[in-house]
Amino acid sequence: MSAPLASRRVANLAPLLDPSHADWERHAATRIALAPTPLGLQPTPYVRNTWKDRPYGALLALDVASVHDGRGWALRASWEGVSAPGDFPDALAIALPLAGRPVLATMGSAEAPIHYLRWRADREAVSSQIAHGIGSSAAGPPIAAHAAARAAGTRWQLVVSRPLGAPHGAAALQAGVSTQIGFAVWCGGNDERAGIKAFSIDWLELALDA
Amino acid sequence: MSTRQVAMVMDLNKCLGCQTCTVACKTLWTRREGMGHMLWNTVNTQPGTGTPHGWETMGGGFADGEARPGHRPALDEYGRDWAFNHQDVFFGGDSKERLVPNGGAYGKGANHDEDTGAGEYPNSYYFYLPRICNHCTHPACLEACPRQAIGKREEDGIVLVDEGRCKGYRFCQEACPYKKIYFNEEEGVAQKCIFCFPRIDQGVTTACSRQCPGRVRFVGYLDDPAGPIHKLVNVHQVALPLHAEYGTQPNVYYVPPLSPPKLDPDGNPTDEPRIPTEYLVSLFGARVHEVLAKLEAERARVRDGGESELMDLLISRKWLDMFGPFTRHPREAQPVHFHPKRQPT
Amino acid sequence: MTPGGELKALLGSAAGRSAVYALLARCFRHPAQVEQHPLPAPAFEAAFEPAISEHACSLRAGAYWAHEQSTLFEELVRFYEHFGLARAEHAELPDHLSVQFQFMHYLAHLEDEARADRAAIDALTRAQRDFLERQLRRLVYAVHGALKSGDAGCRELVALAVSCVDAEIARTSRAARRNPDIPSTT
Amino acid sequence: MNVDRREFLRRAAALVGSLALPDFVPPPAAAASRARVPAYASWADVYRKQWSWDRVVRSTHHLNCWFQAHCAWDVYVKDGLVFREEQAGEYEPVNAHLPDYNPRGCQKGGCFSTRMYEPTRVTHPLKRVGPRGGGRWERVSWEAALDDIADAYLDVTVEEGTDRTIWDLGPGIDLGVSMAAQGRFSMLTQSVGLDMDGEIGDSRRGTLETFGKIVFERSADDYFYSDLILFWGGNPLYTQIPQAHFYTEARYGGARIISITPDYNPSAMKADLWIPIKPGTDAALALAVCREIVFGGHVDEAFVREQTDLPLLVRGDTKRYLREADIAAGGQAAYHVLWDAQSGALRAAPYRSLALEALVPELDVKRTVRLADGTDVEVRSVYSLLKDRLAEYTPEAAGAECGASPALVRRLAGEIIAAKRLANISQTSLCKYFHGNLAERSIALVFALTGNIGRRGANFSGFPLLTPDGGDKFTIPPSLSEAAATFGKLEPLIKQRMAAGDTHEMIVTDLGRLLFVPGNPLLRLPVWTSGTLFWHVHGGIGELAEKSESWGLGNKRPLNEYVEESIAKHWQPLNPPPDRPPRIMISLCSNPLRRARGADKLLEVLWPKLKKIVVLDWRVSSTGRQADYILPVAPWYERTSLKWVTPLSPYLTITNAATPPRGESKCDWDIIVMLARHIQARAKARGIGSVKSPQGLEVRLDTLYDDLTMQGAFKEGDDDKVARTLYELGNTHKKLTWDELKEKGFARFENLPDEPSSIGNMCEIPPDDSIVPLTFHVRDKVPYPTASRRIQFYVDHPYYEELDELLPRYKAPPKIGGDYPLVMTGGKTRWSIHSTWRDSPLMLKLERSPEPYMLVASPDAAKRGIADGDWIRVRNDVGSFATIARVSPNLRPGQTLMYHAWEQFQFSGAGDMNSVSPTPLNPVELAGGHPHLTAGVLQGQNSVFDRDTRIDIERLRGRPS
Repeated sequence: MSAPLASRRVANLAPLLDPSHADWERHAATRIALAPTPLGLQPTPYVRNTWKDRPYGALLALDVASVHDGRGWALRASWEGVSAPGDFPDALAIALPLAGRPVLATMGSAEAPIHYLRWRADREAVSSQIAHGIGSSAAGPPIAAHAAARAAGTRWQLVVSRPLGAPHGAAALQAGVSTQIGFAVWCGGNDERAGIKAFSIDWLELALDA
Repeated sequence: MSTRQVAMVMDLNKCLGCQTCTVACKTLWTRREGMGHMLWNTVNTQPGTGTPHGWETMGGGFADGEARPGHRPALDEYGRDWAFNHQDVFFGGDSKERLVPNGGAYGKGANHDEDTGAGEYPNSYYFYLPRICNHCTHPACLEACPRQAIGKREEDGIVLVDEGRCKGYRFCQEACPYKKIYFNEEEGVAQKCIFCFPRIDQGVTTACSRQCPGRVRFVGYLDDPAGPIHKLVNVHQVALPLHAEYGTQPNVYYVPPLSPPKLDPDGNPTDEPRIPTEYLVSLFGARVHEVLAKLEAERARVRDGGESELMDLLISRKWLDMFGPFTRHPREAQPVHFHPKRQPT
Repeated sequence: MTPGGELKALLGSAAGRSAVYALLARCFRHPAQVEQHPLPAPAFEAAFEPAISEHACSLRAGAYWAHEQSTLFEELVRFYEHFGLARAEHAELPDHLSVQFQFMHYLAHLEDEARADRAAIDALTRAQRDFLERQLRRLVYAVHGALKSGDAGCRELVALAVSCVDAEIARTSRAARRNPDIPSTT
Repeated sequence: MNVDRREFLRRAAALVGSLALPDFVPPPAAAASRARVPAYASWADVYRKQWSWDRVVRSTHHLNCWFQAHCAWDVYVKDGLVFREEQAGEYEPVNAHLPDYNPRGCQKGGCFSTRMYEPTRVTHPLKRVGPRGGGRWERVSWEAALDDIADAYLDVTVEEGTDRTIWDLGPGIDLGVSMAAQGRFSMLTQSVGLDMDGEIGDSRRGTLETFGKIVFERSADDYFYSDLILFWGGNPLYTQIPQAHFYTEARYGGARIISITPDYNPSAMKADLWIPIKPGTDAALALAVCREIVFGGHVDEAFVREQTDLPLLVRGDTKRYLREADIAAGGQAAYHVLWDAQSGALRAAPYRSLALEALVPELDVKRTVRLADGTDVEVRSVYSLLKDRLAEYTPEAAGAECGASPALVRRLAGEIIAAKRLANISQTSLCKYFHGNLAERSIALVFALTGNIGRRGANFSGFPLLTPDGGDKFTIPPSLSEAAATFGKLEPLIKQRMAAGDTHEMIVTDLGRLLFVPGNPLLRLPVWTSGTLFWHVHGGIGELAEKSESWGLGNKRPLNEYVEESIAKHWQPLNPPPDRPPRIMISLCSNPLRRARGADKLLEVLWPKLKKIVVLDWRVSSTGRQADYILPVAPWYERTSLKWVTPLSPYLTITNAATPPRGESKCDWDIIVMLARHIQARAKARGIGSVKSPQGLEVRLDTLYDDLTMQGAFKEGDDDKVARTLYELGNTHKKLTWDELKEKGFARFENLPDEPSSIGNMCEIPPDDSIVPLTFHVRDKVPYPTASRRIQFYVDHPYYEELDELLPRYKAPPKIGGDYPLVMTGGKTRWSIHSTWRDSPLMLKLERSPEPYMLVASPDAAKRGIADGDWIRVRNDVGSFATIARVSPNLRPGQTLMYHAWEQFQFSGAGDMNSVSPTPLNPVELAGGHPHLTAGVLQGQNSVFDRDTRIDIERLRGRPS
């Protein structure tokens, strides 16, 4: 198990909603190793046959840092791979366990669902989804989640924020309480979408300062 | 597999290439935002590029039972939804203004090779090929979707996209070997021919079949002995699937086209039909030879005063006999209009 | 009180908002159909009748709508019908700016009549926000963008329409955020 | 008053509390306010409610679909808006053997409602601002527009004459409610209507020369009885979409189809044999077939002896028919003479009936006869002369001429000879070739020689038209009550002519011809004139033909000499005469600048003569752009009317006002009646009473409105009442009442219309079987309305003698437009009815190109380095234009083809497809003073020829600016 991702308490979250704000320099980023989702887990023969000889999820490193101010929580992520506009957008999802001990690779299960916050480069709003297994994600609890993204050359800089607590049954985030976090990244330029993505194989512990 | 399968037979000896079917479908279903370029029903001149252009080379379907990768057609390949400058031409005040779509950069339309065909004068050849979604028994689109957002209705085998589940991954567009699935960029969902199920549910046949002035389309259940489909596909066996080798078991069948004889270099008629039979075999399979011969034989028998159930069936003196059980008048079936967001399934 | 302030005050109440929409609806009808119309007919036609002058911009959303006219009509007629409004016999087409302002005039009127009925006011606010965002804002900004007329009265009228619509979108969106269970329209 | 903020807020404050919804009908105020606020969570709720229609109205589209008119549609209405239409599909089977008529309809009708709400629709009267064609308009009231037009009309009529106002009657005229208004206006004011039948190229000259009429055709289901159908010169898959299924079903019923066209067109795809010939050489092929029939001994002699002029004798000296008066003192000059094999003597040909009784007319006669004045003259039967003519059309010679192999010529002749029930299809392509009349005569000869006329499944195809016959009874009399008195004046003439042996058809046809003779003593009628001659003389199109001497037309004298002689002798009608330029033009359902070949000349020569140009239309067409006024017309879903159809689909089909007219648009009836009201009011205000027409008829301007509306009986807003009256005055429909017809939308014709434009069908209309035209001639032996009272192949007129067209023959197509390597042929487009849909976005998206294009044969394109999609310039001696080349393997090398109806504003660069078509007049059509070569309703006038236009094409770098 690699070192936990700390979520430092800060006095005021507002400035840090901007991914290029200088205050982020005070929070060292943690590098997360990602890997392509196994071909065998792709749910349909067509997807498997089409992608078996085609590389995907090649993004191996995601740098993340996290803060909270007792009310709201924010995560800054940056990674290589800004795509030109095309059929599919670049995207990033943050996975938080909702109940039980969900397995990231199978996107949770009936009794152990996962709550995802999904950002897409072609939309402003962050979508909140609940998954009970591969291909099952459906609209999740309404949550005032926001995202701000900036393409610095070929590198994405993104901040996703949401309130602490568990509003309307969202995955709980509480100051001083540790939980787990996972990630997935899609490179739109490579036609990546659905299960064709890079993802963090294991949960990473997320420790929120008290 | 659904318990019953609704199907269509298109008699290519009657198709006029007039596109009334295309207009009937478009003005009924694909009028909303993001559907401008969509033609759930298309009619193309074969041989030709078809819609989307070159669809027969775009893969998908199954090869030896294995899902085959396919190309995802781009907007230009379907033919874009052109915007015209009527406002400037009529009221712009500049008499030099010309009516030109997209400022002149409009690319190839959906029917850009209309009436062209192939061969050399005086032996050129072409015929019209209307196409809709085949509502396959073994649908490649349904089996490709990681979200199981495409379903096949139990009662009649109609294949529908559940726009509530669809997230716009577009694997279905690649997997369909007939390239009959469109993508709505504004609503972010795949959309396709729905076999007019809101009409079928009320006993009214599809708009494309009922509004066809050429009386080309038979509609009914594949297993209904009283209906025209069973007779043409299973009994007389003159209706053949298109590109059966794609492995999806399509449920739209075609009566292949007869054609006038080729002329020899001196301009005298030969016995060879102008449309190379091998070309028709490449589309409808080896039984084309047998079917064309049967059509000619039955015609000759009637010409000599004999009877022919097949000819009476293809003539279909009473128009409504073409639509199996779906003979109710659309006027009485209210409403025959639906919005996908409120899909009944 | 600066005119801006006065406008804010008027827009503060449902009755005030209804009156503003009523006036905007009158100002965007052809002067021949309205007594004491603030604009002379030639100025109105030069600004807003494309059949008449090359500088005119249409007041119908259909002119700026690349798709099928009847699709646009369907959504508009559904909105109007949802609130019990049928078309008058010789009515202007449903996508005309004056007709859309009349609809907002009616919703604000209902809101004023609803007095303290929280549920009704919430429903009406949501409807106003959706109609503003899906229809009225697009049309007002299209007209504002296409307006070539030099007439001060016409320019001021369109500017007023834009500022009223902006103010209303801000108001109705704030109301929406206060109530999180209002799914966003996008 | 400017709109400053403070003033705006003051006005707004004043409105607080009020409710003003002019465009809405709110729910009743009484309902408690709480109940009026429905639940609303998001915009998707708006889609929760099922979308249902308020009404479904039965209607159609009354424009000139001609061969394929009309279809019954269901129009779906919600909240006063039309959302979609679908074919009604409720035609009852005619009988158990014939396929029924369902569903009809086509792709154009299927999207008409999308056109009604396009921003381009004109909904208010528009007055031109700035120069004509500048495209800038000012919205004016009906009152202001009609007052201005009325004043201009009064100025011109009083100062220059009643014949200076011209009605441009486009192909869309309905001969129903609209024409009832125009007819009465013209009858009262003696203003002149242009007969556009010849001008749009539908003269069917050869059919007139042969049958004495052009209008006769079967019902489309009659093809199901034919065993050989000739797609000769036509493309029914483009021009008969609603009934083309009868051809493909006839094929399954055992019939064979043979297509004879230069290009492998879409209809040839359904044929059993396609015979590719050179454009304009059809006569050579037809005469070769006739030669095989005659020399092969396959002539249906019984038919030929009785029904045709082939046994009639012609004098060798005068080259005119031998008459009874020539051979017997006291003999009838009107009687023709034949040689009776039975009695071995000259006999007068039966006159009152075609029945031969004991006579057995000799076919092949060549003998010397003694005339009454004692001199001897050699006479020959037309058959004998014809045999000499046919001898030269061997399969080899004719094959070489028309580019078909001798074997193919023999194959065609063999199949025709073997056929029991031969048919060909309606088309007006051949008559758009300069010598098209000879092609029609030669093909008609094939049908006559084999007796394939006037039998179920067997007929030569004339021009299809079936008009409800209440119109004349409404248009002509001062009022309905005076109808009996008005028409009673004709009784003596009718009795006298019947006594003299004339047929009812001949008399009705001649009454129709009176329209072209203003001021005739018998009846005060509307005034019609030849549209082609009007454009030629007053429109300046004649100037294009000045170079025609070098085009090999084969005229013996300069063309203008023929024109002047014909007008001087009143052989062809031209009103107003050449020295009285027209001053006012009102266009009704018409678009001449798009339609007329050489239309640029009209702008250059006619437009400057005109003081006022008024266009009635619901959209801005090429002509609208050049007008002074555009008066908004309500399209078909917004008004009630009835209109002609054709026997091919013999169902009177009416439009129903599904929704009220939009904005200020009105139906034609209202507009013309309002114009009359304004003319009457302005005449009274200006103290104008009446004026005399050039022929001395009194034209009461100060009572025009009262007279036109029959003292107010039929005013503005009475279009439904007029339609009902026209329906009830006619005797073609007795089963359904008008209200029942409006509910059902269509009704099968029950009787042959008794009026000039349709009586030519000469047959019953059976309720339970197909329509077989010319039955009264073939079955009942009623004489044909020709000079010889028979199907006539010898045209005894000086022009025909001078130009060697007494007998059918082949003449090589002239090089119209100059000696250039390619010929520009044409055809009706699949994508529009004339120009009505030509700029429809949906139609343009489904066609092969959204801009005008010319089909070019692959070798011709290769030779000039032209690739598919390249821009090209098309030019000849007369003009040029630019278009897109679409390279096609289906065109005959040397042939190019442009489908019709593109608007001028769709052509990039200068000119359009009509700019290269000089369309010189063919002198034979200037003939007159002859029993059946005379201008009549929709026939016997000059035509336009644009299918032998010679051109060359060259590649352009790109779209010309």
